[in-house]
Amino acid sequence: MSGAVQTALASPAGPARRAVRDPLIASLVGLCLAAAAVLVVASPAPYLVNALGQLAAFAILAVSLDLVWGYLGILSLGHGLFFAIGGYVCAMHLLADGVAATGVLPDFVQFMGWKSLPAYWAGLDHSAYAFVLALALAGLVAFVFGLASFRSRVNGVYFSIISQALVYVAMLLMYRNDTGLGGNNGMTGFPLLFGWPMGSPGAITGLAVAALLMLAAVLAGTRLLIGSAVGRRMLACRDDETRLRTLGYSTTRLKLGIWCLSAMIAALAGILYVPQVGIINPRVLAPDLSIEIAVWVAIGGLGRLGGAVIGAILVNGLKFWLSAAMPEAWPFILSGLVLLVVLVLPNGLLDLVALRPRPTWLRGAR
Amino acid sequence: MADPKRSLLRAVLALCWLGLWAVPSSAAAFDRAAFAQDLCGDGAAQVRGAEDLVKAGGVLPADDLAYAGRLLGALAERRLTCPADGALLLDRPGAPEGHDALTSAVRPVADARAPVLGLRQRAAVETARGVVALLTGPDPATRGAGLSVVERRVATVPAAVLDRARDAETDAGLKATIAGLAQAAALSSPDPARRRAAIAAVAASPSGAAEARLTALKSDPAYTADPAFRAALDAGLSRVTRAVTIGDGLAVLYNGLSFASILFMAAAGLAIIFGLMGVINLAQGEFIMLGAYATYGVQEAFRRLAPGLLDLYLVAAIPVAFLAVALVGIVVEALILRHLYRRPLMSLLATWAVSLFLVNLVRVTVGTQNLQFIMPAYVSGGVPLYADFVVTWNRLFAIGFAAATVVLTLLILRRTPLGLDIRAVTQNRDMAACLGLPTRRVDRLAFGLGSGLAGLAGVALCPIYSVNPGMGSGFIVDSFMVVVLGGVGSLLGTLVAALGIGGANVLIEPISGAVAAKVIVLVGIILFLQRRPEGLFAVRRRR
Amino acid sequence: MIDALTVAFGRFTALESVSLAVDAGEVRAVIGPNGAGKTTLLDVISGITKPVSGRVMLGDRIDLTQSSEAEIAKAGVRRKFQKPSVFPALTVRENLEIGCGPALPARDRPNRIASVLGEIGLGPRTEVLAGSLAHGEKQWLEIGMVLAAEPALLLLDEPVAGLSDSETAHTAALIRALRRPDRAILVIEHDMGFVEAIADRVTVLHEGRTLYEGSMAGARGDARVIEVFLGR
Amino acid sequence: MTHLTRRSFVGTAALLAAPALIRPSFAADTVKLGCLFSSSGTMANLEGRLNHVVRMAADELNGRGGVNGRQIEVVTSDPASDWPLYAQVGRQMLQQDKVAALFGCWTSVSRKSVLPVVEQNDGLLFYPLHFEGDENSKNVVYMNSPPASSVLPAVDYLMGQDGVGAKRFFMIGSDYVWPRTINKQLKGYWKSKGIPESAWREEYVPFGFSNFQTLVNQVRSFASQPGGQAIVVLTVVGSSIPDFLREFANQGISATDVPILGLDMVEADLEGLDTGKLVGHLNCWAYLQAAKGERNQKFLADWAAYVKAKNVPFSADTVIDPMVSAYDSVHLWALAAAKAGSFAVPEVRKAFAGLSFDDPSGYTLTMTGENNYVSRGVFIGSVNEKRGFDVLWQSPNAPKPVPFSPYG
Repeated sequence: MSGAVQTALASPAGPARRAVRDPLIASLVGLCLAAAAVLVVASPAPYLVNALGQLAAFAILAVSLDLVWGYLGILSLGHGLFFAIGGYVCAMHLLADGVAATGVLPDFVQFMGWKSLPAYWAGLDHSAYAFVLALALAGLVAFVFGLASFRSRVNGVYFSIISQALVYVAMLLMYRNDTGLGGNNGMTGFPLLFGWPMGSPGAITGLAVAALLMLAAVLAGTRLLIGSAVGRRMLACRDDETRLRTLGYSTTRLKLGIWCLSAMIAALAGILYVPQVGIINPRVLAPDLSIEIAVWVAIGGLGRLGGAVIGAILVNGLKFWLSAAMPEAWPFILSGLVLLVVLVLPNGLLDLVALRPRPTWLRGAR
Repeated sequence: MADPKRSLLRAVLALCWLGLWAVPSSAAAFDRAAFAQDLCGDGAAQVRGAEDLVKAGGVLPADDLAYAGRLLGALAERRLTCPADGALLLDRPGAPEGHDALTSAVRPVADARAPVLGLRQRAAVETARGVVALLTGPDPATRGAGLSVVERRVATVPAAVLDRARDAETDAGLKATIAGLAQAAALSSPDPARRRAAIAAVAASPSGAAEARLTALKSDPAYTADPAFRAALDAGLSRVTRAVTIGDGLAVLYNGLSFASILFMAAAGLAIIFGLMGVINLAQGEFIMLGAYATYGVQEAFRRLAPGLLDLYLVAAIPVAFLAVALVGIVVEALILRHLYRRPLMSLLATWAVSLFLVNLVRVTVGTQNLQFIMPAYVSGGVPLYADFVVTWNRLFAIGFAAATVVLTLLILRRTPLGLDIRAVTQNRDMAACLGLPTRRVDRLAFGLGSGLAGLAGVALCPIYSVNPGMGSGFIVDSFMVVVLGGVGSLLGTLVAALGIGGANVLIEPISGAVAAKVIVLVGIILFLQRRPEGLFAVRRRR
Repeated sequence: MIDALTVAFGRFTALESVSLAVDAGEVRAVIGPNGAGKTTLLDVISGITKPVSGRVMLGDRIDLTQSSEAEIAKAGVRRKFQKPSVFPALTVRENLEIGCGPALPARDRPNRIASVLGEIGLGPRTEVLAGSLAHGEKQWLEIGMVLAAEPALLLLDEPVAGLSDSETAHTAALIRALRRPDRAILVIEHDMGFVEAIADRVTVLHEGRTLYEGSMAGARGDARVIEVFLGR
Repeated sequence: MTHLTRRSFVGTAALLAAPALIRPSFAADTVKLGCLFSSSGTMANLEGRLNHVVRMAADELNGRGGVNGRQIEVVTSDPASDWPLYAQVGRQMLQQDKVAALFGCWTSVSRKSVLPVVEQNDGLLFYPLHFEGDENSKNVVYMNSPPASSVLPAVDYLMGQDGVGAKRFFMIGSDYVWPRTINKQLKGYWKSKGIPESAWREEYVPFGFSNFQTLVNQVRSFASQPGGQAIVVLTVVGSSIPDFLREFANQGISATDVPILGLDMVEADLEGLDTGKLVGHLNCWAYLQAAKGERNQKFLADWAAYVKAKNVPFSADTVIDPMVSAYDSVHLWALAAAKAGSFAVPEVRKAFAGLSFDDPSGYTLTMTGENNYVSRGVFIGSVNEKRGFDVLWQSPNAPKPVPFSPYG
C-alpha cells in the first residue's frame, strides 16, 4: 500500500518558472501604487474604494499562501487561522481604542457581564503595540505548530489535513461564547479609526490606500526574498527536500522560517481586512475559507506571486459582483473555474497570457 | 356551576375510594353526555373529565369505558368537534361531517369548535386512554400499550383500577406486570408489610425515577423508626442505584459505539480513496449526501410503484445508493481525477470544486429543505433495555450497518480478485502494470468502491440526521482525522480510530460540554499526529 | 565503519547484521541482485532511514545513525541518488551553488563552482534550468553538486543507470578522477564492466546479508556469488 | 508600461466598473428595495423563502399602483450565509443601487455585520426575526419580538396552571448570543420569582451539533429527580432542532413527560420528522400558520398561488413567522413612505410613529415612534401530527415590546 502514498508524499509538481525575472510583479507593484494615487486624487464611490481595499487585503493573504505553497510545497489549509489572528487583534485594538475614546464598553463585553475589558486587553489601545502583537502572535502560533510538524517530517497532504484540523479547532474554540471574544457574533461596531469615524470617506480611502501600499510592499519584499539565495533553497526544498537535507541544509529551519513569515503576512492581511468590513467572527476560521485561499492561488497561478494576486482579485471581485448580479450562478462559475484551471491550465490563468513556453520537464508530467 | 349529575358521580367515586365494593356499578353512575360536555369544555373541564374517569375506572362498566375511550381518542387525535349541543366524532380530522357522540347519528360539522389539548389536558387524556385500553383492550398488545401508559403515571391511577385490571387479565405475563405495579403503588400504604413489598416491587424495575421515589422515602418517619423498613429501603435503594449506574454506563458505551459507527461510515470510503489511492477527496461528504438523496429517490419510487412494501425502502436503498454513488465517483474519476494522480494537492482542489458543484446542483434541482423520510418501525423509537438505558433503533441500525460494512469491505479487499488488484496497484503501480493489470480500470473501480461506501453512509445516516444539500460538509474534517489517525491504508486502523474518537468524545462530553469535548479530542489527535504522522497502524516504510 | 546493521520495514528485514569497512582513498563497489539491500544501506549511511540496531561510524567519533541528514552532510558525507536528484527549477549554476553547502562562505563559491563545472564538463550550460537537461547531464550535474562540498565520503547510487556507453565511459573516467587519499567512495552499481573499471574492492549483498567481500576478480570466482548473482 | 501591464490594468478597471454597468439604470418611476437573504449556504433553507415573500408583497403593492406613484423594484442578492458579505452587499445596495430600504438578515451576526453599514449610510434595515434584544438602532426596524415580550409569556404559561406547572428547567442552546441572552433573562426572571438555582441546568452545543444522545440522557435523569415538573427550554438553531427532536422521541420521552419549549422551532424544522411522537411540544412566535382569521387565510392562499405562479422552490403550504414578518415589513415601509410622501429615510422614520397595520396573524401591528420596535401578538403553538403547530394559547392583545430586558 505504499506506492500511492509515496505519490501523495511527493512534493507538488508545481511550475518551476522563475518568478525572479518576472516583469509581472514590477507591474503589479506599480499598479498598486497607481491605484492608491488614483484613490487619493479622484476619490471614487466609497463602495468601490472599500471593495478595492478588501481585494488588496485578500491579495496579501493569497501571496502569503503562495509563498509556502508555491515556493516551498507546503499547502496550508489553515491559513485562515493566521488571517483571523491578525483580524481579531485588530478588532480588539479598535474596540479598546473606542473604549478609551468613548468609555462605552463593546456589547459583547457587557453581555459577558464584565465591568471593564479583561486584563489581557491592556495596552491594546496603542496601535503600535497591537500591530506588533498581532504579527508576533501569528508568528508564535505558526512557530509552535510548524516546529512540531516539520520536526517530525509531517509533509504534503498530511500537513494539509492537520493544518485544516487546526483551523477547525480554532473555529470551534472561537465559536464558544466563554472564550470571551464575542463568540459567534464576533466583534463589530468599531467606532473610530485613528480618530476618524469608521465609515467616513476619509477612513475608507485611508484604509484602501494602506492596503494597496501594503500589498505593494509585500509583493516587493517577497520578490526580493524569492530572488535571494534563500529563495533558491526554497525552490530546492519544494522539489526535493531529502536531496537538500543530504546536501547539509537544515530544511526544518528553512521551512519554519518561511512558514512563520507567511503566517505574519497573513496576519497583516487580517489586520487590513477587519476595519474595512467592520466585523470579525469565527466564520473566517471555517475550513472552507482556508481552502478558498488555495483556490485563489491556484486559479491565478501557483508558484507565481503575481498569479496569487491576480487570482485573489479575480475570484473575490467576481464574488462581490456576482453575489448581487447573478446569485444562483456564482457557485457554478467558481467550481467550473477551479476545474478548468486544475485540468487545463496547471499554471493558472497566467497560462493564458503565456509569458513564456512551458518548460519541457513539465510537459512530461501527466 | 354545580352539576347534580356530576355530584352523583363524585359520590360514587367517594364510595369507591372507601373501598365499598358492595355498591353495584350502574349506568346511572356515568353520565355520557356530561362526559362529552367536559371534553368539549375548557382546559380545566377536560382535565376534570379525564381524571374523574380514571378515578372511576375501577368500577365503571365496560361499555361506558369503551364510549369514553372513543371520545378521548377522538379528542387526542383532533377528531372531536364541539357544536353548541353535544359532541361530534369525525372519521378523520377536518372531515365535513361526523357521528354524534351519543346517538351516532351523522351530522354535518357546521360552526363547530375543535378543541386543542394543552399539555396538562394531554397528560390527563393520555392516562385516561391508557386506563381504558388496559381495562377494555381486546388483545394483550392493546392492553400492554395501555399498561405502559398507566405505568408512567402510576401515581395518578387509583389502586382499584390496577386491581380490576389484574383480576380481569388473562395473559399471564401482563397479569404479573400489573400485579407488580399494583404492589409498587402501595409505597405509602399504612400496612408496613405492603410497604416493604412495594419497595421491593419498585426496586425490581429500576430507573432514575424509581431511585428518586425511593430516595424520597428516606425522610419518611418510618425510616428511623422501623428497622425492617429501613433495611428494605436501603436494600432496594442500593439495588436501584447500582442498576442505574450500570444502565448509565451502558448508555455511554452505546452512545460511543453509535457515534463511532457514524464516524466510521463517513470515513470508510475515504480510507480507500485516500488511504489506498492517495487522493484527498473533499467531495466525500457530498457523496454521503448523494447517498441519502438516492435513498430518498428509492423511497419515492416505492411510494409510487409499491406502496405496500414502502417500509422496506431503506433495505432496497442499500444497493441503489451504493451503485448510484459509485457511478458518480467513477465519472468524477474518469473525467477529472485520472489526470491528477501525480498532483495530489491539485486533486484536493478539484474535489473541492466537485463538492461545491454537487451541493449547488442538488440545491437548485431538489431544493434546500430537509427531505421527508418515512421512518419504518425498525428505525424509529427505541426499547428501554435496562434501567434508564434505551436502545434506539436508528442508532442500532447505524451500528449494524457499520459492522456489516467493515466485514464486507475487508472481504472485498482481501478475498476478491478486485481487492487483490486494488492492493497490487496501490502498492506498486508500475510493477502491477508490468504484470498486465489494467491499472486505469483498477483505479476507477477502487474509486468507485470508496464512493459507493460513502453512498452507504448516506443510507445509514438517513434515520439519524436531517438530509439536506449541506449535510455532507460537517463530516470532512472529522473523517480525515479518523483516517489519518488510524493510519493510512489500514481499514482496521480506521475502525479503531473511529471507536477511539467516538468513545473519547462521549466520555468527555458530560464533563466539559460538547464543544470542549470536540476541541479536546481534536487537539489530542493533532498532537499525536505531529509526533507520529503515520498514525496508529501504518507500517514503517521507506521514506 | 559499518557495524552489525539491521534495518526492518514492518515484517520485512532489509538488512541483517551487515558489517562493512570502507577506507579513505578507496573506491568500494557494493553489488547484489534487486532487493539485496544496497539502496537501504546508503539510506542508513545518509541518515534517511534509521536502523533497528547497529552503528555507522564515520572516522572514530561520529555515529551517523544518531545524526540528522543535515549533520551527516556537514560531517562530509555526500550522496548521489539513483534517480537523478537535481533541482529542476534552478539553473545548473544555482544547483552547484546549493551543492557547496551552507558552510562555504559566499565569496569562495564562484571559484568552487567554476572548478566543479570544469570537472563535470557542463561549462557551456551554466544558465540552463536543470529540469531541461538531458538524463546524462543530470547525472553529471548531481555528481557535481555532491562534489562541490568536497566530501570525505561519497556515496554513488547507480551513477550510470540509463546512460549510453559513451556516457558510461565518461562517468567512469570522472569517478576515477575523483579518487583522493582523503576521500572514500562507495558505489552501488549493476553494470559489472563499470564496477570492474572503477572499484578497488567489492562487497556483494544478498537478501540483506554480506555474501562476499574482496576484489572484483575474486567475486567472479566465488561460487556463491556466481550462484545468486553472476551465474544467472 | 509593458503590454501586459496595460492589459491587466484594463482588466482590473473593467472588473471594478462592472457592478455599475450590469445593473439597470435608475429609472424615475421605480423605487428600489433591497433584500439581504442568502439563497445558498447554511441559512439557505430558511432565508431563501424571504426573498420571495418580499417580492410577493411588492407585487401586491404594485398591483395597487405602487407607493407615492412609483412602482417598487426588488433587488435580491445572495450573501451565501457569509456574514461579512452581508455588509458588503448591503453597502453596495445602499450606495450603488440607492435602495430606499433593506429587508434582511436572519442570524444575529448578520444583523450585527450590516448594522454599521446602515448606520454609516443612514439606511433602513427591516429585520424580520425575533432576537436577543438589548439593541436599539434608529436605522433598524425590529419587526419581531425581543425576549421579554415573547419568551416570558410562553414560559409563564408553562409555569402556570394552564400549562404544566413547570418547576424545573433544562436549557439547551446553541452556543451564541441569542440562546445565552434568553437563558440569562430567564434565569433573572426565575430568580425574581424565588425559584432556587438548583432548579435549572444550562447546556450549550456547537452549531450544527447533532449527537444529542448524551444530552437527552441527561434530560431524562434531570426530569426524574424530585422537585417538580421539568421542561426543556430549547434554543438550539438550524439542523440541531430536528436532530434533537428525533433523539428525544426515539428515546421514548413524550411531551407529556417532559415538554420542550422550542423557541426557534418553526414548521420548516418539522419537515422530515415523524411528529406523531412529538405531539404536544411547544413553540412561541408572533405568528403561527394556524392563526385564525380571514387575513391569514388570504395570506396562505396568496402565498400558495405565488409559489405556483412563480415556480418558487419552497413549499407552498408552509408559512413561518419570519415570512409574515418580512411581508409585514414591506407593508409597514410602504405605509410610512406614503404617510411621509417621500422615500427619504429620515422622513420615513418620522412617519413610523403611530403607524398600524393589520397583519395575517390577526393582530394589529403598531409602532410608537419611541423606538423602532413593533408591537406583535404572542402565540404558543403545539406540535401536531401533521408537522405543523396548533395554536394553544395566544395573547389577548399585542404587548408593547420591551427592547431592554429588566432581567439581567
